[in-house]
Amino acid sequence: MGFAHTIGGTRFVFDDLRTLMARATPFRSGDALAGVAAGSGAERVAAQCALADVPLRHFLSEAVIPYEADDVTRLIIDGHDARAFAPVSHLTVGGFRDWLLGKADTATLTALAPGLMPEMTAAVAKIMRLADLVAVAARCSVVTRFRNTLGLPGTLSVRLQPNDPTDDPRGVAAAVLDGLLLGAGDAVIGVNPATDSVSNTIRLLQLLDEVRARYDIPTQSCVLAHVTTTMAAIAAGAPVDLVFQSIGGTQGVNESFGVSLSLLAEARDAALALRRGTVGCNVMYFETGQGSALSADAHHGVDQQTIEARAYAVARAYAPLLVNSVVGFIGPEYLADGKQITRAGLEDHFCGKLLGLPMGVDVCYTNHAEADQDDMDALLTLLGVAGVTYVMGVPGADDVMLNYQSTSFHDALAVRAALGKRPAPEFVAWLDRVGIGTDGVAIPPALSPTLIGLG
Amino acid sequence: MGFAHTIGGTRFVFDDLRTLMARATPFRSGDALAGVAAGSGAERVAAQCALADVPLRHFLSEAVIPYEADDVTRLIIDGHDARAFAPVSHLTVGGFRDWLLGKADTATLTALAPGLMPEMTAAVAKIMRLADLVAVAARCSVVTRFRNTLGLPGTLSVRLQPNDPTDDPRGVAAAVLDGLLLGAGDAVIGVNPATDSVSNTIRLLQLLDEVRARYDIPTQSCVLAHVTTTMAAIAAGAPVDLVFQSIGGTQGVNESFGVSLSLLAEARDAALALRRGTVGCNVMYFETGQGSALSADAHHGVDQQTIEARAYAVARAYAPLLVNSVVGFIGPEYLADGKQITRAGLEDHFCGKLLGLPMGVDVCYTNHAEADQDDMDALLTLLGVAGVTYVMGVPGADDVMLNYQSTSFHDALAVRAALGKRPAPEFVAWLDRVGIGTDGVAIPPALSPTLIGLG
Amino acid sequence: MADPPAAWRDLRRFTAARVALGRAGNALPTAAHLDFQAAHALARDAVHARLDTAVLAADLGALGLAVSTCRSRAPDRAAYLLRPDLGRVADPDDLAALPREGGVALVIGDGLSATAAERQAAPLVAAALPMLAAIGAAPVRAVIATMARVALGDHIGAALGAEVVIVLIGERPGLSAPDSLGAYITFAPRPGRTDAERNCISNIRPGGLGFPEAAATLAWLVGQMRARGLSGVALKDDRPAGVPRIG
Amino acid sequence: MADPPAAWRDLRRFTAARVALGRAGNALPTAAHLDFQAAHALARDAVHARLDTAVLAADLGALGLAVSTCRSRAPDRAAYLLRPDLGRVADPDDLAALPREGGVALVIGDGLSATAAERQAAPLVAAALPMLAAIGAAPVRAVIATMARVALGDHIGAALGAEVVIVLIGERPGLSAPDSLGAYITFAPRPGRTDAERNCISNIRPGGLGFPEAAATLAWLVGQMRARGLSGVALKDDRPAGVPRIG
Ligand code: B12
Ligand code: B12
Repeated sequence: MGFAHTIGGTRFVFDDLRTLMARATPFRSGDALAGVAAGSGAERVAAQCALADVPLRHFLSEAVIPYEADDVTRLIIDGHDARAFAPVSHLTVGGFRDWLLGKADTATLTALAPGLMPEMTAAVAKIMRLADLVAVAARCSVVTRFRNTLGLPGTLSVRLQPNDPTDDPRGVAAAVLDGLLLGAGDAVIGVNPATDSVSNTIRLLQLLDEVRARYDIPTQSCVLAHVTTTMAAIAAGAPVDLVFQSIGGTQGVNESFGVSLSLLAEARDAALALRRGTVGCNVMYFETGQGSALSADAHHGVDQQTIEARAYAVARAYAPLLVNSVVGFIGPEYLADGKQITRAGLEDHFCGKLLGLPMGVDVCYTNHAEADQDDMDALLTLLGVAGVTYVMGVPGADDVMLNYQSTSFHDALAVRAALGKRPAPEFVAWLDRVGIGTDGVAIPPALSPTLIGLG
Repeated sequence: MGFAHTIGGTRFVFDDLRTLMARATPFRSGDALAGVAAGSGAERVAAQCALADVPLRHFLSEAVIPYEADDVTRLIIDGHDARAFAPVSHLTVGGFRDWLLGKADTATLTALAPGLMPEMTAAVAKIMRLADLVAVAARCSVVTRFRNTLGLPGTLSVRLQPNDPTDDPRGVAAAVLDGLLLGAGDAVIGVNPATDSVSNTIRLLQLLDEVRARYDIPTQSCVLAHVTTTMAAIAAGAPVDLVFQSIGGTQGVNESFGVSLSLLAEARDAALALRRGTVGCNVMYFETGQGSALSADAHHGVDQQTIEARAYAVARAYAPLLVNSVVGFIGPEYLADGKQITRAGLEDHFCGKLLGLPMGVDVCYTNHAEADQDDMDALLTLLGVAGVTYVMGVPGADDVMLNYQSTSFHDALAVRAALGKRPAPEFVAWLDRVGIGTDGVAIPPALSPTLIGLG
Repeated sequence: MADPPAAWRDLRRFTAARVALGRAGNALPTAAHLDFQAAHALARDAVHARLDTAVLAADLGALGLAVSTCRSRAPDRAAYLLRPDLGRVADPDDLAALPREGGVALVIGDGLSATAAERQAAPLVAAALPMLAAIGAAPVRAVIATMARVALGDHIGAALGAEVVIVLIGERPGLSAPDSLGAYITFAPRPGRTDAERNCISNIRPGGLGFPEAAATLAWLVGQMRARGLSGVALKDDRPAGVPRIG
Repeated sequence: MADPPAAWRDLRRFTAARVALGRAGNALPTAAHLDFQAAHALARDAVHARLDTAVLAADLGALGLAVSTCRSRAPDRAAYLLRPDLGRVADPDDLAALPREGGVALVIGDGLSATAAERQAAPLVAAALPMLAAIGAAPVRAVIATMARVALGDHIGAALGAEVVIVLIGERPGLSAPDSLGAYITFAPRPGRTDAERNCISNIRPGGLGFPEAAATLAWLVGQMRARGLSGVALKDDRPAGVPRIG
């Protein structure tokens, strides 16, 4: 079936839901690269108008990628909770927007999450303004637990990201200490290993676990190696808190990442069996980002925002502790500038939260994109108001291994101060206990560098 | 004397303070148009580094526009309060940034304002990120009064802007009522007259005064005619609450607007003599905006952000109730896109607040600029966090007379809700009294349209 | 969802402004939001529309006016938008071709809305010509100016040796009115005049200021300028009001 | 203003990361902020730098390698950045000119940092050649690829009829390291290989992973690929660790 709408005297026709969704998306370079973007502003608005009239129920019968061809589509359709969907089953996409902005409170949204397909959230996001994306996301509440409690109202957590270009343990440890002293690290202390070898991964896992233990920090650690490497580390008895993996919204992109749905389930089981969580057992950490499916030539003509939302359907199947859209990370071929990164970041956060995920956003950009620190300040503030679960904390905002700019420990302090947000409660108690104030520049004795081998 | 700095092996030299300031400004189209922008990113950073090393005291001895040539320069220098300046007189521009972000609390900043020259605030703004501009502005407090109290902590006020393309009284009245029902109008109910004739101005003044009186609203009204027209209206006995005028940061741009410093003083005296304020006597309303001096060919090679800050020195000489940067209003020749508008809006708000002014911002764009509602949502949210005194409220964000898009009554409600802000206290009491809730869509009897002739 | 009650919706009778939109929480309801987006897409097109000078020349010729054209120095629409300095200066050849015939000069410029010039200029001129003729101030020629800013009229007026220049120019397009015309009138035009030395009549279009009213104000202003030898802020429209008050 | 105490500043000894910056309230102190801005301006230039193929060809020739060049289909730097699809496909003429000589193929691409290819490729190859020769896997030719993405190596490797392709390519420039090199190694290269079918060694540069270590890993991976007939996620570097633990 097709869709159509007339704007300014011109009638625009859209062959199928996939096309309609793509044409309705606010402009971004990746959709132009994929050849699926609207050809003009008028066509885009026409698509948005037609999309607003599509009943939510229609998404149950027309998949953007065929059921037979894609295991993510199967996961979405087979896992759909019709009962949870009932309260909105009579609405169109446009009516759903009004309902979300109007009546829906936190309890309603929490109950709704399992009833939503990712494509429904992507569709409604396309007809929302930034302020709408912020307002609705701010009402969502998603709480997860491992060694502390993340996502409580009034909190904003930070992943401490102490990367080092050679995985030098002392370099990593120095960056960890720097971050802790600036109040970061409650979401996770997570290192991207420069070298994805099993022994190197185990070495970093042991380092992080030792630092955490020496300082007695109520948080979790993670080495963001490939899931298969982490599984090998678990098998070798390494102290794995969280299993990390990059995922995407189609079977093809996941294959290009070297993962499958069953592999992820296996990894989760292995991590759960370690029983390392103290206050809860959310053991998975996923990263996603608009553009990865196109980059892997596995997008099926679907726009990148819709595929990104589908990645969240993958994530939610594994009850993750953390999910993170690395929004400006991949590069300008997918999100060209600050404006596109800002919109995508808020869309991703909104869709993830609606689907019931503990969404963080890597507020970031690369040096080949048209963006700068001002853009990051704006996006971070907007996400703060939208109630983002966590953001990254990188020393001085400069990741010396991944070669991009993310938010700094300072940025996180600034947004917390501006919006009156606090870290996770267990972490707040720890900061108080060890004597890290909110405006200090001293090292309290309990955090002596020598304790972690930095003499 | 000159300034210099080396970046990446290249030494950049800047002949004078005016040039240094211009090269240090983040890129915007107006400075390129004026031929004063930095030629490369490296030159810009070099200028910022050199500027950071300039002692604040230097601004007392080197004017960007000669004292002899310009009455705004004379106003600034003759009016400088050396005692108030003392706490920062030992600092460089860079040190001043650190001081502002670090030690300075609200009381300190209030005491400092008369000691600051506008060029000092412009200089420090140039080396600040958006988050810095927000954080410092949020600590400033400027309270003004006429028929209510504006600028108290936790408040965000709205100018109700009920423009009509023919100044049709019923069109204006309908828009006023629409705005009041959506909680707008505490800053001022202010109409831009389509026709700048004395009789038309008087007619509109009478209309607004009648509406205010019939509904018993604790607010002020204004017709934004040329100051000379308003003076004629006062002479004719019209009910003038506030005197409006567009102003700029050089003698030349003010001349192009048909005003002088003495004319403004005369107008203020005339308005004060009417004694219409009930809780205070701030009777002036000024609008400014980056680019107007260049548009009038009266910029003297000074960058537009610095000239804009100088306009605030003009404003503060008249103890205004409201000052408003119409940041995206003039057009893309001065601020080309959402990014430039966003930065300029936050710079203007920051400089105005530091100089002790009740700053509002017209968060807006024209259809010839590269901007859209998403950009406005971002800027409005940032300004809300920065503690903006007030913003515009235009029906559906579309000004049908001035032909541009500003913030809507809805936008103001959304940002107040997102950040927990309220209108001026007297106005809150009135909203409660007449029965306008925060989420209603009904007309309470006390606001019956028939009361103001809309039968 | 939350539609306003009838009494609120009735406000729409009095204004073209976007009143009584209802609410979805604190946001615009979807229909109103998309309506706005559509208007924005169309208004952005209007900015880039080019003036059909042939049609306009025919319309003006039919009113008995000689017609000349004059380009500014802005080479294209993109440059026009970002370089107002170029839009204010005339192409030297076009300027040289204008006869030094004195009197009241009439310039019709595309400005920011060619559509406005196409739709409103000829009817306004038709309404104004007899009124101007009545005070002996009728222009004999219309100069169609492209890529024009208001101040281009100063150059054209000076070249024509005019006593007064009337510039009718497309105002920037709004969401609801992509075709609104402005009139800027300047006594003794010459390069370097400031805006404080002009008078302005704006929002001329059906749905805005009507042609008869605009024409009457125009003729009154031209008459006053010639009588008093000045224009701008010192010249106030102090005719008594015609429109009744409400209440 | 708020400088960190000596013990905190000492952390800088252990890392090139921007630690111990002090604070101005919650912001970076001015000096640190401007330092960052300067690095950003320079890194943005690095993205646009063009590869000096002549110098690189001479360096590689001096190592005894035959040298060919191969352009991708991206016409210029701007297109390269926004069109990775073009950067992944080879110019047909350049491709046709490559000899089908088999063995291990070596491709050196500008990628996102021509500076990285210029500075790190030759020293890395110099360190790796003897190690590769020791396992009978030394390439005889280097193909210098411009406007290249990683997957361009699949086309080049296939054209050469190679068993394994080693792509050395400029990683996107960071603020602190504008010249970091990545090595992507793929068994049985052919168009359509996914990234899951490659192995990667990254951050190769002085201050990052050293040339001897990178060369050793490279040779080990190539050897394993030839022995096991595969590359990618199924091939894990499970050699025991060499670097000592802290604590
Ligand atoms: C950009 C990037 C990505 C992007 C790639 C998409 C894109 N279009 O660019 C995304 C976010 C999708 C990504 C994903 C992953 N990446 Co990555 N990525 C990078 C990064 C930051 C820059 C790469 C670059 O500049 N390439 C140069 C340009 C010119 O190449 P390109 O052709 O434009 O892009 C291709 C390569 O970047 C390649 N690629 C990217 N990452 C990886 C990882 C592996 C193992 C391989 C074989 C290829 C590969 O994919 C792109 C498309 O073909 C590097 C860090 C660095 N300093 O280099 C890490 C890096 C290469 N990635 C790394 C890893 C581990 C991964 C993941 C395996 C993480 C995970 N656990 O799932 C996944 C899966 C990769 C895969 N098999 O497809 C590691 C590799 C470690 C190692 N020595 O093996 C690095 C070094 C970072 C790190 N230490 O964590 N990555
Ligand atoms: C943009 C604008 C401005 C800008 C002009 C700068 C710029 N570079 O564009 C700024 C913000 C500086 C401005 C200031 C003022 N403006 Co104004 N402005 C407009 C607006 C919104 C659009 C004009 C337009 O599209 N012009 C067409 C393009 C093609 O012309 P341009 O050559 O690019 O731009 C020139 C004109 O816009 C002119 N101009 C702009 N405003 C005015 C006002 C007057 C009285 C004159 C003579 C000229 C003038 O200045 C520009 C540079 O030469 C109109 C509203 C409308 N619907 O038209 C109001 C409008 C023209 N302005 C108006 C007024 C009252 C003023 C002020 C006098 C307000 C005040 N009290 O100080 C000042 C001073 C103007 C002056 N004497 O210099 C009124 C005029 C009413 C009337 N009938 O006389 C209008 C109709 C809006 C309104 N109702 O309030 N304005």
